Amino acid sequence: MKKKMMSLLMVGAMAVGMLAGCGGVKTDSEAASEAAGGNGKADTATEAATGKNAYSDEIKIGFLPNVIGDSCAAAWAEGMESYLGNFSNVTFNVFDGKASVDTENTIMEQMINENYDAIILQATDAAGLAASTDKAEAAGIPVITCNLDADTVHTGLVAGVDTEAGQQIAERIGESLGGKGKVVIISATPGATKGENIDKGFKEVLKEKYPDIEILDEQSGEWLTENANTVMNDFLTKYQDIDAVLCHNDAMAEGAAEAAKAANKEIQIWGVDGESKMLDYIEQGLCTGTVYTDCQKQGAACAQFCMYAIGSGITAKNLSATPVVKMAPIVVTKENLSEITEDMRW
Amino acid sequence: MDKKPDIRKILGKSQRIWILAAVMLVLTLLQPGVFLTGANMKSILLSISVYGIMVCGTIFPILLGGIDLSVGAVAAAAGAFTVTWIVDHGFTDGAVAVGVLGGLFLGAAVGMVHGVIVTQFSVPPFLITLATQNIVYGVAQLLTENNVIACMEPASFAFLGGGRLLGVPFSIWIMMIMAVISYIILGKTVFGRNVYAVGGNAEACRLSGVRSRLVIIMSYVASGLTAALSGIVLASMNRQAIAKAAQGYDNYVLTALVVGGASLMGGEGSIQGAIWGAFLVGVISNGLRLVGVASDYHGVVKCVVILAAVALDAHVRYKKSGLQKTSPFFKKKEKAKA
Amino acid sequence: MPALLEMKEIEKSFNGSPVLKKVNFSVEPGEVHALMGENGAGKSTLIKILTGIYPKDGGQIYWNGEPVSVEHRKDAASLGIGVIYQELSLIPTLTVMQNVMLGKEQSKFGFVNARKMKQKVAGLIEKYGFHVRADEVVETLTIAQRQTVEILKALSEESRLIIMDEPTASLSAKESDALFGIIEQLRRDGVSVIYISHRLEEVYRLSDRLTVLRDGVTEAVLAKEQIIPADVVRLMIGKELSEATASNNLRTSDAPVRLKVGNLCKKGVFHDISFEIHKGEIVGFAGLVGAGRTEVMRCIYGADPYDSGTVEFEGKPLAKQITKNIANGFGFVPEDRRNQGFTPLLSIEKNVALTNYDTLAAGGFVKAAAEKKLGVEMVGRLAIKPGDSQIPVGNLSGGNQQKAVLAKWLSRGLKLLIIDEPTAGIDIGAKDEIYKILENLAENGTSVIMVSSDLQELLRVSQRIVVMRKGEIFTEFASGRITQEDVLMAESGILTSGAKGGAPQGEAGTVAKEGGTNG
Amino acid sequence: MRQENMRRLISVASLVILALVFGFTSNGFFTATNILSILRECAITGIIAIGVSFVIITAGIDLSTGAIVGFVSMLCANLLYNYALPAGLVMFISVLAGTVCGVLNGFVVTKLRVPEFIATLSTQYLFRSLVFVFAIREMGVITNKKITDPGILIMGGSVNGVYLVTITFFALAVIGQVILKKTKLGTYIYATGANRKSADLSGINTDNVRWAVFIITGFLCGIASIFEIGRIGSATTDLGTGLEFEVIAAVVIGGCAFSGGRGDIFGTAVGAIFMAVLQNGILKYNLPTAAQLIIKGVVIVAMIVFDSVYNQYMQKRIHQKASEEAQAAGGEA
Repeated sequence: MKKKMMSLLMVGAMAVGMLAGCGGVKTDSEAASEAAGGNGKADTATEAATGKNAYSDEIKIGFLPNVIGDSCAAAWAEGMESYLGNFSNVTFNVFDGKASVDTENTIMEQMINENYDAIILQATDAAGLAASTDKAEAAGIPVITCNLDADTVHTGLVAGVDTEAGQQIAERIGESLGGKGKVVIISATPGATKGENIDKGFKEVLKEKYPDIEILDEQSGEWLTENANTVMNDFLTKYQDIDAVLCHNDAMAEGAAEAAKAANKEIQIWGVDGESKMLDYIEQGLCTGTVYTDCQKQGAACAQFCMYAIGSGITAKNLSATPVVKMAPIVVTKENLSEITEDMRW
Repeated sequence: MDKKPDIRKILGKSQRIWILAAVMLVLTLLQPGVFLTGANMKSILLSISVYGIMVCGTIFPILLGGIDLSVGAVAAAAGAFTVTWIVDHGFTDGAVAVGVLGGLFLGAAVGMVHGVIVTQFSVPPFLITLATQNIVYGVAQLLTENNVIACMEPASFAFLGGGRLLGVPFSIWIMMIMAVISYIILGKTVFGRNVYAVGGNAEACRLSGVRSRLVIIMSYVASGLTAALSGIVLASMNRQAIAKAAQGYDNYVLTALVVGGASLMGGEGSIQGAIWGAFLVGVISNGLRLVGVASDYHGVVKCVVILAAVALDAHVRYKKSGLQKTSPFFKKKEKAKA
Repeated sequence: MPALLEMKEIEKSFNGSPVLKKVNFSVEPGEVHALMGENGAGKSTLIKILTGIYPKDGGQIYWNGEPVSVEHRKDAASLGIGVIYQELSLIPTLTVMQNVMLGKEQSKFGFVNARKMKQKVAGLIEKYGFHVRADEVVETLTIAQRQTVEILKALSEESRLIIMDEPTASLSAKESDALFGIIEQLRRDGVSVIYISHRLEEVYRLSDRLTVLRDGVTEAVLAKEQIIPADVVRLMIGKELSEATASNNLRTSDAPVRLKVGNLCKKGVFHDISFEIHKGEIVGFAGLVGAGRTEVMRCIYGADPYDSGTVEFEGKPLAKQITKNIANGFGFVPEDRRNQGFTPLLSIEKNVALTNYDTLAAGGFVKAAAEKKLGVEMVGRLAIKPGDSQIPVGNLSGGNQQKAVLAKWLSRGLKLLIIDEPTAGIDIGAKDEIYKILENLAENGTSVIMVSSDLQELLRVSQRIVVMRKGEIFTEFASGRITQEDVLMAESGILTSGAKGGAPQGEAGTVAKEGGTNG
Repeated sequence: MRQENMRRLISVASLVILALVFGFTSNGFFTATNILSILRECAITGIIAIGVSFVIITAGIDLSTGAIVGFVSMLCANLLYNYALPAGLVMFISVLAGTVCGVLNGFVVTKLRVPEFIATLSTQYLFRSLVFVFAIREMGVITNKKITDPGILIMGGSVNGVYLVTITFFALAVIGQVILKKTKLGTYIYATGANRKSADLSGINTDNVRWAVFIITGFLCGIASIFEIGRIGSATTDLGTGLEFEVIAAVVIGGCAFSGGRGDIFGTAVGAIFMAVLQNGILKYNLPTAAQLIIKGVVIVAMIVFDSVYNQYMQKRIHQKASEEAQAAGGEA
């Protein structure tokens, strides 16, 4: 009985398999490029070639962050709005990626269908959004990735500092500890690109320049303050002397700081991002430092990149590799905290 | 009455104690002088305190054979409300008081809505609370405008989640207090008695003059309240409000309850059991970190233990009261009876 | 030509106590054979043995003269024995056709051949002129139609013998007539029917032969012409028993009226129900299954709504709210004990306490000591076994469960106790105890309404007996000594000399015509 | 009209209304590409929903579907990336793996007698944790890798704009409907859900039926996973998180009652499309995300409440009809 049903369904699946086999099947990007070039939507194609008038033509730009609700996304959006707000002809929409590859792909597809003129994307997963990025580019829509890029050639990446951040922090810790000491890492959710990059950078430098600094342990705080707090507590119970902590983002650094404070231990605590709350923590001496990125600037940069691409009509077609704009990695500690003025804080 | 059953009562179902004991023994052996220390126990309790607080209220719908999956969302919204209020009203203690009360009220209101919908339309609670998640998280987003709202002061607020009393984090105290309260409500009040009774046989209760609907509605209110409280504690702990806070906590709570031996068919389960459940999960995660298992394998171990607990429970229940084939969750609607 | 079915010297006993003592029973092809007997006479046991639900301890079953063994339901079915259960066993969301063919679909590679099956079912419907369509969904059918579907189910298995257990219990007069038509059909078609019923007039009208069981023995087998209701009743009860179990002198108490019900109506369920209950009296409500007794009581208690009529309690119109009524001193022991009576997981103590928190609690807090004390007290007072108030009620025996349910109410100062089928599924010993409980409740001034299908119990306990029939009060026995016969006859719409009060003048010893009841 | 058809009509009507609302109040809704991509979005949920409808019709529930998809996808990605197995084989394995997960669910439910909810909740943890076991690693660190095998990527493709996943969805939906309406298993599924006891009495092995529906669900999750990878060209650790809820919502909106015995695949398909349309339409308004969430929630709540109110109403009406007919037949009363 059951088996019969199975076989039945099998047949169904097979039928589709056949369909797939007998040609005519195109992957997204193929289909998209076909649509963009030649049949039907010649106009968009030609526009894509010559670009639009950045001041007069109707322009639609969409921003799709990994997840809405955290300070980075907010700051980016703010930056973009503040720049694009000057263009009366530009409409700008923010979406929520819900930290889900599926959701981001869905929204990407929809923006493509609605002929957005440019998409700013923070890819939840580099590999997972490569396909829809290709599709967009193929359809003549420039994709500018913000912080987390897609694993394919696209119009531009405004890179957040992750690998560099890791390296910088390693340097600082190395110096301050005089090349000798014990470090723990509170890492991102397993599999998160940003976290991996920070880790890479950090570990490289330690390995090359400070071999005597020992990484005691590494546990995930899943980006969350409260979890980092828990993890830190466990580290403190397990290891008598910890000299420094690397957290893959500020939120976790804050959590770790609370834990350290509660156990009143003097430990260097480093985060990445530089959100205003973290800066307060540094000011109060709860955290040692962070690698500050001016997210509003970064957002603005993305927006500018978009307008440039739209104006020039450049898409991945015209590129062999993704052009990258790097944000300056500013290491912030108590000393240079003042350099980050109010209007730079987010 | 001899004392034995009472001890059992306090510890929850015996087989659960053995699991916990075994796990703790193993960890003590693996990490001598590290695991079994006051400090570590404290940090375990701290790590479960937030959803521990939730459990204290969410157990009520569970005992009724219902469920509340919106607790995470409610926590986020309540936290958001409290923090935004405090921020907007100049970080005064007064603002804290109002904000906290407001947050709790918000939670209670959501619970009320659930209760009413469940009783009026006999909708599976599972579904309705699932659907309202969207709405409540939406509210949280509205409140926080999708940004992180830091709230470092005043001390009174920071104390809720960060403070210490007699060297013990205050959030643990709150959890304990809530646990005691709901233990008292469940064990010592008429309402508690009614909850168990209605969960066991609603019709019999109706015919015995129990206001079943009221009991149900109040239970969801309780769930909403504790969810809100835990949300506020979380916000204070993290010194911030954030729209996506407490995501997936409904899952933690459910785990705690299931591991803690709540039957999900209603009528069976105890707050002690639930707290033990939460504690067990806490112990395991803590142990895994102490032993230094890589984060990405934690899930496997945890789930094995959870499965063990669930299986044991199912087995015990089966032996005790014969087959319980029907789905626990969705009370069959009245069929036009022949 | 051998009998279609012959059951010889069937024996069965449950834990020692014999239920069937060498019972003989036979059914000829194409006859409608009525099987009658008091509750507990052994009818259902006999049928369960015949359909392979119970194994028999002794005796032999012959089918068309051949000795056969019926171990499983399947065996019965394969022989061609179909059963129409009292609680219909259909799948509400499936069509008539699907229900009829359920479990025996005609199919190829798992694909059902709907056309063929539909033909078959439609054919059957055609043949017997049933009023259903093969593609109707069962849940949209009336009870009567559902019953015909059950019959179809049996017929579709080429049953030669169909067992009907109280088939007209929940049917209206017309619907019953329709059913009788069907039974005629079956008979003409050579299908035999075992017709189990308390309704004398039906039996009188339908059956070719009649077997009367009493206390597990075949009391008599009557041919059509011998079937005279009065005799049948006498046979069912037995002369000496009938005397032995005759009621005490029935009387209408002169105590003040406590409950006054006037023209209570509920569409399609009961109508024009009027009666009075006095302080400290026990009034029995007799009637056959489906007479509407339970429904009336639930409405009075406030568990269900009613359409029109008045209910006065001690002169004041009664609230339709259970909680208020309980506050007024009502108590209610429902018919369906397991599903409505108690909370199985909770201890006796807590079940008892459930109705008593007005006294057992202060400011919403339970006085645990008092609660425990009450539990222990009630366990002692009602001699609930095992004598531990901490045991979950679900783990008790039927009798003790019923006591636990009673305890809920006895622990309160009751003014009126409505108790529905007080001793259903309870052993003799426990029965007596429960009767005693009811009696001294009454002595202490509580009015008791006892709905029961157990005549002995009615006669033994009641001071008055109201007989309901087809949603109406048919008659009331309020004086003199009456016997089970009188009640049994009345239940079937026959009035004997025993009947007093405003009862309609049906001609004694004959069948009252349909609807000849007081309207 | 039969209640079933009535219910169908209603769910279709609500879908049409929703579509019209979006069509008229937002632009670019009724374009070929948009419709096609809606049909694409609903497909994966829909495919799984077919199985879950079976489960829910038997009065059960399956909370593990999302986790199964996550696990199976990760398994396939791993096989493709690390072992470069041929796509065909991988597809087969993924279907097989999914089926095995289903078998496990069924076993826990029918043999270990763990109630569906707890059982599938637990197996959800299991499958979810297996994702991390099978995750692709570089130097011990989980790294999601791009899958480049054209054989699997083609599964995310389209034929003249119609996506394979859509085609499969409809094909499977048809098959599912056929199973439900035209086969023994189908009838038994309804019987099991509507009245397990009498189904048992009629000689149906309801445990096997319940096991079967879980297996079918697992099988369909396997198929869904293929298209997941095909589309996104990789597998992430959190793939399929929360999918089970979307699926259940679709099934219920499609008219399957939790009490069992009610609903069909037609309705479920409509439900799945409804969810996709809702999602798609809401995004068109350029509303703040908060508003989007709230609207989505409100609509779903409304649908659910309506559904149960409707069912109760039908029950009452049937009851009345019955008793009235009885009355009418009763004549004199």
